[in-house]
Amino acid sequence: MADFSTQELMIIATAREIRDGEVVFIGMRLPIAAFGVARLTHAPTAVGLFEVGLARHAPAQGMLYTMSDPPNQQGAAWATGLIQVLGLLQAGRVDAGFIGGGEIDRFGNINSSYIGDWRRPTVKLPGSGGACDIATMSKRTVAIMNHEKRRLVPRVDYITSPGNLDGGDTRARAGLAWGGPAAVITDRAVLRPFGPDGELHLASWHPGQDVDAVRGHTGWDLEIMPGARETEAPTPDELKALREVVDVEGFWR
Amino acid sequence: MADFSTQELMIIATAREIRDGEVVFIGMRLPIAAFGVARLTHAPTAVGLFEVGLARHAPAQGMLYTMSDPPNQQGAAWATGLIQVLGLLQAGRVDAGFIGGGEIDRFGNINSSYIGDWRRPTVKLPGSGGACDIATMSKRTVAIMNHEKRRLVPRVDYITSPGNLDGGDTRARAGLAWGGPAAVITDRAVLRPFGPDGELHLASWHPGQDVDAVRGHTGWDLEIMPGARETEAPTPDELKALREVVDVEGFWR
Amino acid sequence: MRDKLASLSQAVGELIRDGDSVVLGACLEQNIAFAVVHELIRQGRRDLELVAPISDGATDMLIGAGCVGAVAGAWVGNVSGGLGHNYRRAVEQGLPVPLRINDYSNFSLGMALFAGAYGMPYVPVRSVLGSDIAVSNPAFRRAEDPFGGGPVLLVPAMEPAVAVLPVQRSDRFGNCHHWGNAGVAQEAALAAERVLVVADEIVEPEVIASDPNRVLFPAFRVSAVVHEPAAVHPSPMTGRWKRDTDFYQDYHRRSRDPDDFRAWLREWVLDLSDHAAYRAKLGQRLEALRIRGEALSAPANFAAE
Amino acid sequence: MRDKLASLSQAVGELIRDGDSVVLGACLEQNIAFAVVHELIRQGRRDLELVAPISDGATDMLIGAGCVGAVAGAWVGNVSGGLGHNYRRAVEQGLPVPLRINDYSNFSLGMALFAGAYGMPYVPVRSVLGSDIAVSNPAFRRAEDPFGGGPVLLVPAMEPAVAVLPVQRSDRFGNCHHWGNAGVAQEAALAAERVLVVADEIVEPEVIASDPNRVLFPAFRVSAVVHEPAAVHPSPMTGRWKRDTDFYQDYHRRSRDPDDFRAWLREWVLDLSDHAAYRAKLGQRLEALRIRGEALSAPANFAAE
Repeated sequence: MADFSTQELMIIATAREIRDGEVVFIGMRLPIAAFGVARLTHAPTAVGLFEVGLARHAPAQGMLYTMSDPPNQQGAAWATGLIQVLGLLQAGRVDAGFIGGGEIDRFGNINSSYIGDWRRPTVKLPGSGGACDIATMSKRTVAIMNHEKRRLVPRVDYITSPGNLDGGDTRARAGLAWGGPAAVITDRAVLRPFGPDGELHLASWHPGQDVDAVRGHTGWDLEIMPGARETEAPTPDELKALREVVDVEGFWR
Repeated sequence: MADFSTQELMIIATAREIRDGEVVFIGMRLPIAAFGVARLTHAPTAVGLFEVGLARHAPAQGMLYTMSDPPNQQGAAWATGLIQVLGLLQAGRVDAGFIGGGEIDRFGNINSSYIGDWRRPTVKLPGSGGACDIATMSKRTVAIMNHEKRRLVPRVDYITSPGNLDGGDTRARAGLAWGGPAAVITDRAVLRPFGPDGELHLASWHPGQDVDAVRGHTGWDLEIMPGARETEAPTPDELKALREVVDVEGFWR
Repeated sequence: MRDKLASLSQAVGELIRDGDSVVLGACLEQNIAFAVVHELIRQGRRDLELVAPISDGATDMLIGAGCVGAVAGAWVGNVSGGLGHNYRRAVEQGLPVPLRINDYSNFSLGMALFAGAYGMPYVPVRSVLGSDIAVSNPAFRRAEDPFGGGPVLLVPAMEPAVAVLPVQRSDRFGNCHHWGNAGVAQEAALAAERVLVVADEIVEPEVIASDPNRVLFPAFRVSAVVHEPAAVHPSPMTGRWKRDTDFYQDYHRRSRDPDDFRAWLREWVLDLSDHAAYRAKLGQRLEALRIRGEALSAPANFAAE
Repeated sequence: MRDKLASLSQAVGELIRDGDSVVLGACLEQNIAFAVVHELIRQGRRDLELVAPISDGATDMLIGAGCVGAVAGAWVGNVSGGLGHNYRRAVEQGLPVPLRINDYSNFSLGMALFAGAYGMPYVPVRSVLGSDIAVSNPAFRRAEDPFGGGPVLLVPAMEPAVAVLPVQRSDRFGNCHHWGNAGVAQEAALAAERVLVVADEIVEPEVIASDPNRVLFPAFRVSAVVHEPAAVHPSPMTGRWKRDTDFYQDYHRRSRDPDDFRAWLREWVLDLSDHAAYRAKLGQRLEALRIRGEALSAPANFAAE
């Protein structure tokens, strides 16, 4: 077995979605670690935004449970309002955003609001937060999900965060001039939109997984992207950045 | 002759337009002195706003040539942006505003933009600044003008700052749900809108003036408001506040 | 200027009435006025409409206590724990009382308050388009940009009855300083009919006047100032209080079952007379959350001469 | 982070091109980047569109030098003197070159930049209704509020090519602090394609990071940082420089006649190689404008522990 945890691999796969110089919404938990790894490796000038009204160059020193925790305030590059930061999204100035959710469908639409009919839901999830804003207005959206059949579904019950909607040009016709899913990073695989419909395809499977296992845990008939292969293992530099700087406590090991 | 200058009388007449507890746009020069007198006499809790992005309780210590001068920054109650301050107007939270201009007409419309046809003006005046915003959105507008026939005209060439437009309900029909002229304070008189048309009438003439003199310097057939009389002379308290605190240098004497 | 200092019970009693819309958690996960939440529960307020982009735990608590009739928000839950159990029970089972939900995203909620703050009847946004938020919240309206830019979503202005805004320091007159991320605090203060400032510290007016740029909203918009240190516990406040994660997790565990929640509510809210009693009950635990280090802002000079 | 320090001539040469729309005087009567104005004149830039709510004297100077093709503004003149003589000559006589005017009020201009900053295609306002500004500026459009609130004026978004923004202090990377009234500086910085920061002082990054709330716009929006003390002379800068009223009045007198203006321009702009030469020419006069007193902001603590 490889000498890294699945979560470490997910963090590093997420980090690779951030390019140098980009402005990204990094949300909470796993993407924060990914932002730290990216800054220390291939993306030293990336900037992280938080919808609470913060921008950071270097990731916070100290554990964050929420975006508003004191370590995220100290040494921030900008402390301001929600509109100032989310407005950058609407102005087309944010390259990528990282979001999660309760369920995702084959067009990358995400539900974090209601399971069942929204008028009489069987489960009430917490809601959008900034996820809908990021999904509609960042240049690329990257979703982080646990790969379970009940979470990767043919069609979500409620679209909190639009992906490619019904595929094809339906996203553009809804008035979303740019953006959409770029990747879905799960604990088993990386999916990416492919083809004219922008349906999520299997782009790579993590070490220890295989195509059948991934397809077996997906709620729709997952197609394989040309050139799909095993997810590239973390490089020594990536693991070093993660373990020696970003996650010295070993939270993600 | 009375023991006060015309400008002192204008300042005190302007101060009387400010009620205690009100939030007012005080602009530059004479109204700033008026705000100071009002705070020291009958309106100790009035708040002054400046469209550059400032609010003040006490008037600035020291001479102001512009609203952005250092004495207006030090000890301000709020230093912020233009939208935050002018937005209060649009939200209906500003009681009164003080403005000037190149010419004013019998419905209180003010021109501070173009003399002649705006497509080929004979004189280009500086423009609105915040005056149009104040005239359209404060609860009451008070204009300060020199009383000359060429300045008090039947109809302005260009409406920079709407008064009662063409009189009657024309202001409301233009979409201005509140506000309009409350007073015009000149070096000869105080005019106020009166009657169903909201035309400016003579409300009081300053000591040393009389009805005929005022009418003779007005560009339209100025009607007399019922109860019109001589402008009330400054009280000892008002003059004391002006001379001993607001205008110790005697700039306005 | 009017002295606006009031006790917590007096201010809550006078400013927040049954049926009011109340902005809570304007700074998202920091500066949540739990002291006001507790007092609303003790005073038995009913049918509130809570307005909050994210109000980590506080909304859930008020819902469980039966104080809430509607929520206009983007995210309701417990950031440390996940789902809000009381929120789920209210929406899924109508317990203890049914709850109306007005769905927003963070940005559309912020812009609704912006419009309210600055007197715009509505604002056009690009967000929410294509989502079911535009379906489940009937307040939104889809339109075409008349300048030819394609579809937009029109978000109507929101003018809440009350904004509850914790700050690090205030004077007795409502001049106050706020720092760290501001969320929608400025827009909420300017949009609301009444503003309740909850100050961690009361200072002399000169302290506030020394830095007018650190003022988010002017004192004439403030209805009352309440002085309660650590009013935000268990949420953090920049430079003052760290987050009490264990407290959130304990609340999450003990709110899973309705009976356990009622026991929790008695222990931490109903059986305590005021916030001083709450602080006393926290005791050393609260002291451990106090930020003791110093990382001070570089001074800015405002001298005129 | 990229080191963005550049000389005045280099930054102006690279960032501001013939025909560009340029925000000048975003803070109204303070923080007007006269150093940049002088350099634009020396470099002979043409057909600029100046965007400014109020730009006390600077707009008039650029117009007189023949650099300007259009003005989008609310007020153009000389606050100390009144009318702008060059502005009048350009509009009334087409001298030295004809000038297009896009009339705004301060608020409608601010909201146009707000819309540009935050990606809204337009914003509805109540101002300007009933005025001839709505007539002479064809960009505005009257509409009905679809929520039933009556007439509104739609102001389309403005996205200038460049915003020129003086600040009290910046680091080499474009992280900077601004205090005093902000006018439309934040909106301009976020709306413009390129941002030129003109810093009165260059400081270490730690100074800026000590107070992220005093940052108006993030460094990633900044294209270049120019270090020129007193770049704003004769306008004031909070805590740094007083206003040079005599200088404004002298300019007003000497710009009344075109020949006198050209002589003034040679003396104060064209015959000087750079802003250091301008400062040297001002000499003791500039020193007398330096604010020497201290009225420091009360510190804010950002410590996490």
